[in-house]
Amino acid sequence: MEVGLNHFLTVSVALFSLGLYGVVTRKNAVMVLMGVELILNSANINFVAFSRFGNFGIDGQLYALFVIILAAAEAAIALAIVLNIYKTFVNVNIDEINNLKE
Amino acid sequence: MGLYDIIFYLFAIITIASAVVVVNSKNIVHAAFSMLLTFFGVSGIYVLLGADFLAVVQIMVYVGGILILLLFGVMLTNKIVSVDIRSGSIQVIPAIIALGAFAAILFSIMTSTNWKSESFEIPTTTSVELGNLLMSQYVLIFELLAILLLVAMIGAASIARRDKE
Amino acid sequence: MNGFPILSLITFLPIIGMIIILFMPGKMGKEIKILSLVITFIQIILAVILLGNFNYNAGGIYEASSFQFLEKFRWIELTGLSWIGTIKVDYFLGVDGISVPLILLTAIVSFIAVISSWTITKSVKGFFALFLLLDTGMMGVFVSLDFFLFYIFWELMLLPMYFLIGIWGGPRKEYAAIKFFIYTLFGSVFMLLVMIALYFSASETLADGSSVFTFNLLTLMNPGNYTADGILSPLNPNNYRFIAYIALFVGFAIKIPMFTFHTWLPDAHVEAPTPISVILAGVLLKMGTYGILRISFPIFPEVTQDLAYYIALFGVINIVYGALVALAQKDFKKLIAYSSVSHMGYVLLGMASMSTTGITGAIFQMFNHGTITAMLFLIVGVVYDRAHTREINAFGGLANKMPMYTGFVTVAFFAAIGLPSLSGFISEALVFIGAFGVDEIRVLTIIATSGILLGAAYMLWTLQRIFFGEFNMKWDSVLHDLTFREYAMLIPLTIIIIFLGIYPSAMLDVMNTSVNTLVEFISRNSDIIRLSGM
Amino acid sequence: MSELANINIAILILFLPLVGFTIVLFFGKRFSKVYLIEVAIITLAFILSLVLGYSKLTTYINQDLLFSFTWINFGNVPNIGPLHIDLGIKIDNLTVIMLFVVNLISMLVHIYSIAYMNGDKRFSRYFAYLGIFTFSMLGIVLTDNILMMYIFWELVGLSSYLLIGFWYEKKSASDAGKKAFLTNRIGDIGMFIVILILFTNYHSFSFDYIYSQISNGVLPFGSEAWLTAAGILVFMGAVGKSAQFPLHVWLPDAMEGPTPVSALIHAATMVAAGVYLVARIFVMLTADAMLVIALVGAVTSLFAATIALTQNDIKKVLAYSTVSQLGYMVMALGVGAYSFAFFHLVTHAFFKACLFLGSGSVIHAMHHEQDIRQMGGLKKKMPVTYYSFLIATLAISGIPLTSGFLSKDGLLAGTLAFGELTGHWLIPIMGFLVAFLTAFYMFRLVILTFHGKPRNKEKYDHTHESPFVMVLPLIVLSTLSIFFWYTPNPVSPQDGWFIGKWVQTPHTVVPESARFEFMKTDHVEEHGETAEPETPVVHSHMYEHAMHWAHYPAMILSILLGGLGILLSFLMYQWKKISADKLAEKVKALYNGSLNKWYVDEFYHSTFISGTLGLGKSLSWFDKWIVDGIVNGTATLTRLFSRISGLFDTYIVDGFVNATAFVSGFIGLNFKKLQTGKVQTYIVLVIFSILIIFFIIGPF
Repeated sequence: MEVGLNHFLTVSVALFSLGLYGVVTRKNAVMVLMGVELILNSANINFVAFSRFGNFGIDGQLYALFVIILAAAEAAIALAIVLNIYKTFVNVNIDEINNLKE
Repeated sequence: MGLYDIIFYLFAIITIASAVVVVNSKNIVHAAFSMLLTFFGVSGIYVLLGADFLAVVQIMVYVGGILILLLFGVMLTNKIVSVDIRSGSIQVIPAIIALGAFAAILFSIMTSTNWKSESFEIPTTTSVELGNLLMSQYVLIFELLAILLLVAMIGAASIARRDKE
Repeated sequence: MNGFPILSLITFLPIIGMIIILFMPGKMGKEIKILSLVITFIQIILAVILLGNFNYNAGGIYEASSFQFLEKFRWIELTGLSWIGTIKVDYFLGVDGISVPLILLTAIVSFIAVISSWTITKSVKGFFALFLLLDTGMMGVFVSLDFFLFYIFWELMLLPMYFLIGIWGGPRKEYAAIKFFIYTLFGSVFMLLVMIALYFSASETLADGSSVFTFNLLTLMNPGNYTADGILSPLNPNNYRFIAYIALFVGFAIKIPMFTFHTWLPDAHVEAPTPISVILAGVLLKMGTYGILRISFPIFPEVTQDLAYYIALFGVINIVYGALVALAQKDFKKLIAYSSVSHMGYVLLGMASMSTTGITGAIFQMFNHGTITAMLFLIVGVVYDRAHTREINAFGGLANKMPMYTGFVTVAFFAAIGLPSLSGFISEALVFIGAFGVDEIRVLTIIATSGILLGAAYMLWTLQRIFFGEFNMKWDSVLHDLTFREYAMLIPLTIIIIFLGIYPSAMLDVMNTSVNTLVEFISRNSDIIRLSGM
Repeated sequence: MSELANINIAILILFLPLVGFTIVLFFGKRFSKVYLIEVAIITLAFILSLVLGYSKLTTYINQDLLFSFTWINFGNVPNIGPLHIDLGIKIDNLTVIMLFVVNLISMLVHIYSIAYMNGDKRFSRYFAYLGIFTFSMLGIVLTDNILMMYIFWELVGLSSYLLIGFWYEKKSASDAGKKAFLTNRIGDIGMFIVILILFTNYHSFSFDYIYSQISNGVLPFGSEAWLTAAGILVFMGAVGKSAQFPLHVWLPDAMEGPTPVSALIHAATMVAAGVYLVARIFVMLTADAMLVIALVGAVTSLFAATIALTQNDIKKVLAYSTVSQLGYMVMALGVGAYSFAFFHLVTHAFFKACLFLGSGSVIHAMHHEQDIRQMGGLKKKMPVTYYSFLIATLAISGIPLTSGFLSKDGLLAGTLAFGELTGHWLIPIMGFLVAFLTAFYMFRLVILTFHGKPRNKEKYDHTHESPFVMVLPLIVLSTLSIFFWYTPNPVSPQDGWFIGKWVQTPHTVVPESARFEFMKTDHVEEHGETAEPETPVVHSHMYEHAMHWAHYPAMILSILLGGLGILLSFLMYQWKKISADKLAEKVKALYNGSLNKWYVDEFYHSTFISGTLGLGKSLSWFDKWIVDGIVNGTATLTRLFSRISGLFDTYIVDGFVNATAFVSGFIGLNFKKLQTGKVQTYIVLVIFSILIIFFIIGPF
């Protein structure tokens, strides 16, 4: 079987699920961020793959580029928040930070 | 099975395997480093898809920027002195069930959909084309993103800044 | 007034105010208050302009052409969503005789509530921003003719309410706020379900001949628009319509609040700050009954007819039960809260009669309850501000210490009792007249008349315990008669109550044509549905 | 004067007191003399009612003047057609007489109050209340429909509430006001239900329209039973307002109000409104309804008279006597003696107002001492009060040459005829017994108050005759208690203008089958050839005969019984031939019963009032612990689930635990547990929800 669109999408699916799994299960906030990065990467693969196999021109790559930029911004802000959380609660285990409750 | 296919499978395995390590590793530093591999894998896949410029950006930004940032995060929020930079997991079973089913559904949708996939010539380089687009059709978004990055930088600095008292 | 979007203006004006307030520094407390006052006052002016240009002879209810001040354009349009098809949501506003009185009420009560909020000192900016958001939500519910839009406004009003009770409330504010929120959300879930089910049951034919699903209430009212296999189609020989009706009714009944769903009300009222109690009793409760009239009745006319007896039954339970429980209360505010439960029972009873007199009485009762109960809560607020207690037995003999205050209290109490020449009497009498004319609920109506007596009993007893007898010297230093601000809140309401008691036609004429249309529409359409279905 | 002018005058009379009320209420505090405006306005209203009365009773004596307008218009109502609610006024002979009575007494009470209430801290407020009372009372009198009647009925209740509780610092006063309002409301519910019945059937509130429909055979819900029920229910309103048994309890307590108020509201006008109401609906009363009314009236009058025998508070005696006399009037309406009932209403209004104002004069002089055991010998000190009081007492006792004799005699003759015709002899027996008791206790009052020696020397020494403004009304009212105002012949009221010309029994409209035998249209045979059977007949010839027969026996019997009562009273209290104390000792049980008003209040308190309060308390408990308990229980239960899941989390295998937690979280979705505060749990839930949606409505 020749490698085609579905193969790339499969990688993307796997990466997305793993990323979400990381977001859901990890206790450490930094780890959760890593999960998010994985999800973003999976999305990027989709963009590029469709740009390659669909008749959409090169715009898909451009969007992937934008996503990368946003990911950088997001990582910066998120880490700043994590640092703040650390300052307040002395740990970054989000399952213990449940002030949202009541 | 041509060379192209072999290279694809190689990169795919690297990407997924390292991602599995990322989400399961107890040691955060290990996770961060295996993420490096993931990013490389993805970058390779980009190359296979003919997105050369993107592949380079991927490595530069992710590996050079984001990953370093994450590592700093790890170090700043864990006591470096104790070697035990470990982190546990919660609700593993439901997550596995949920995401397994989820992945299965995504996969089945993917396979059952009749994509109008057409293969095109792999362009030799995309940089020129991307550059043109960025400066014409997407110039507004480009500028906005620049501002966004600036704002994010200032914002991150202001949030993370220590209070005077 | 052609083309001038007065309804959008009256609805979104508070949001504009909110945005301005958010940009103002928190220190400018006084300016924020004045801005809110101006905004709500402009709202009153707009409402009066609306009333002035309102055509009393247009029925509304089911045909877009006889609605007034219509505003309609496509708001959300998503095409090609595989199995869902096309989602189209209209931004569809319009008023008829049923909504105009309530718009007027909302404008007036909001204005009064802003005056009453003058004493707020804790985080003024946040309070008024949320307050104005709440105002938009309330107004939106009364002007929207699209179910989706209606639902959005309905939910929009929930959030600020939660914070207004939860932050500015009394000692048990968190409990009360959560209870209010969960309860109402519980009801909204049912409403959402029915809304979606309705969406997939009826379709609208466009100009180009294609048909799309719709949230348009007027389209949903016409049995001809339902597709044969729609879940809630009248042609469908199952009783899903029945279930949907009950689910929708529960959603509305919680807001009214109907007996068994009413326990959030006393808690919310007791904990909420005075202006919020005023809004809660003055406007929010009306949204439940308005929803029933606007949505449940015309869309499910045949189920309404089948269940009218039970609606009346719950109405009567509300009347009698609320009054009896009020009789046993020791907390002034809780007593008023239960009297609200009792008075909203009249609205239910009037609607259940499905006669012109009954429904007219019900709508008029909504308006009157809005003004009278608002006044009662303001009255509680006045004494609570000074003495910081609401224990009825802690007072006594205030009549000599605060004579003007006592005068207003007497007017408000007698209006609540239903004394002729004050507005409450007209609406209660019309409700009774309407309900008595229906054979099935005649006995219930006779039982409900005991509410007249019980209402007088708890009100007069309270009047006596607080205002008559010996003055408790403990309060000598804190209690003083009304201030200018308090006059400004109480006098307009008093004037409205007396004016509408003597000349009720001022309000009744507004709703008359619409009510007749509604009554006629229900009986005609339920026949059509009964013939077509089953 | 044209009809329109008459109607305009009537409207002016109605609204003048309201204007007075408004002016005094708003300016009373600032200008202390504002009350004079109110007095002037009432005087003007009185003069106008004289003018109107003259015009009506001469020019329009057999014609009713009507005026109405649409108050609420419902437009073209589905299934019914055009529907509107009209209000209006109707001026007939009854109306103008009542206008005269109300305005006269109101004016006198206003004048009297200037001195009596002098120095009260809410002096002008008092006059404002009198104004609104007069307004509401005039509304009742003028209305042509039952809705407006009800509206003013309630307003009268309000002003009564305000005036009884005028001295609200006293708990007993505010209690009494509340009691009066609530007791009246019980009766009003009955009246309100009738409003509902009538409007449902006739879509109109107008008396005339409804009566014409009934006489055309359109009965409420098509049955005579409903017509009877309607009659009895309207009468419930009268039972409340006119303090008939079993709702009489409020009136004696209402004596907590200022005495002029008692004279105006609780003796002469408002309490008579109940009688006026029954007179208004008289034509639609069926035989059964009339019998009920007659019995209630008779029982009330006897019951109240027995209580009045032993009371020691001067106002309480008068209050029970009022209840008793109102019972008389109601009884008279029940037995069909319509014109005499109304006649008695008018005469009673004058002499009872005189009695109350006289007692007020005494109380004023004695510095608010109301106990007759502290009085005595006041005759010398207060001669004008004494003689006017005496004339009124003679009138109420039914002694010849007084107005009371005329009305009471006719009324008793009516009961006698009724007994003769229907066999209900109990009613006349009770009626005559009351005549005896009335004479006895009224003279007991006079003797204890004015005759003999002063029993409280200290207070006696300070008493003096009341000022002129208080004495003047007494003189006017006592003059009005003498026969020549009503008839030139002191033994036969039928020869006079009041009964002879002004007040005629109206034609009943109920179907023949629901009437008393004596009210049926006479058959042709009885009339002879010249009779016109189509003409509606008020009473058959049978009744005329019986009435004629009863006239002299009733007169002689009532004079005898009245004289006997007076004699007994003198024997016991003036000449002390019979010791009252010893008699009381002998029939101790009866004496205590009477003294304690037969324990009706206590009975009500221990049953209805505490029953309702108890029900309220238990429902409140139910509300707090059961209804709300279920709500909170659900929340607690979900929290419990989460707590349990938390325990599992700690002690049992990791994965299994998480599944359980997830399940409990899913249950908690409905209520409360959703707020674990863990974002990650939410995400898992979201994913599961998406999955479920996929499985339910997805393409699979």
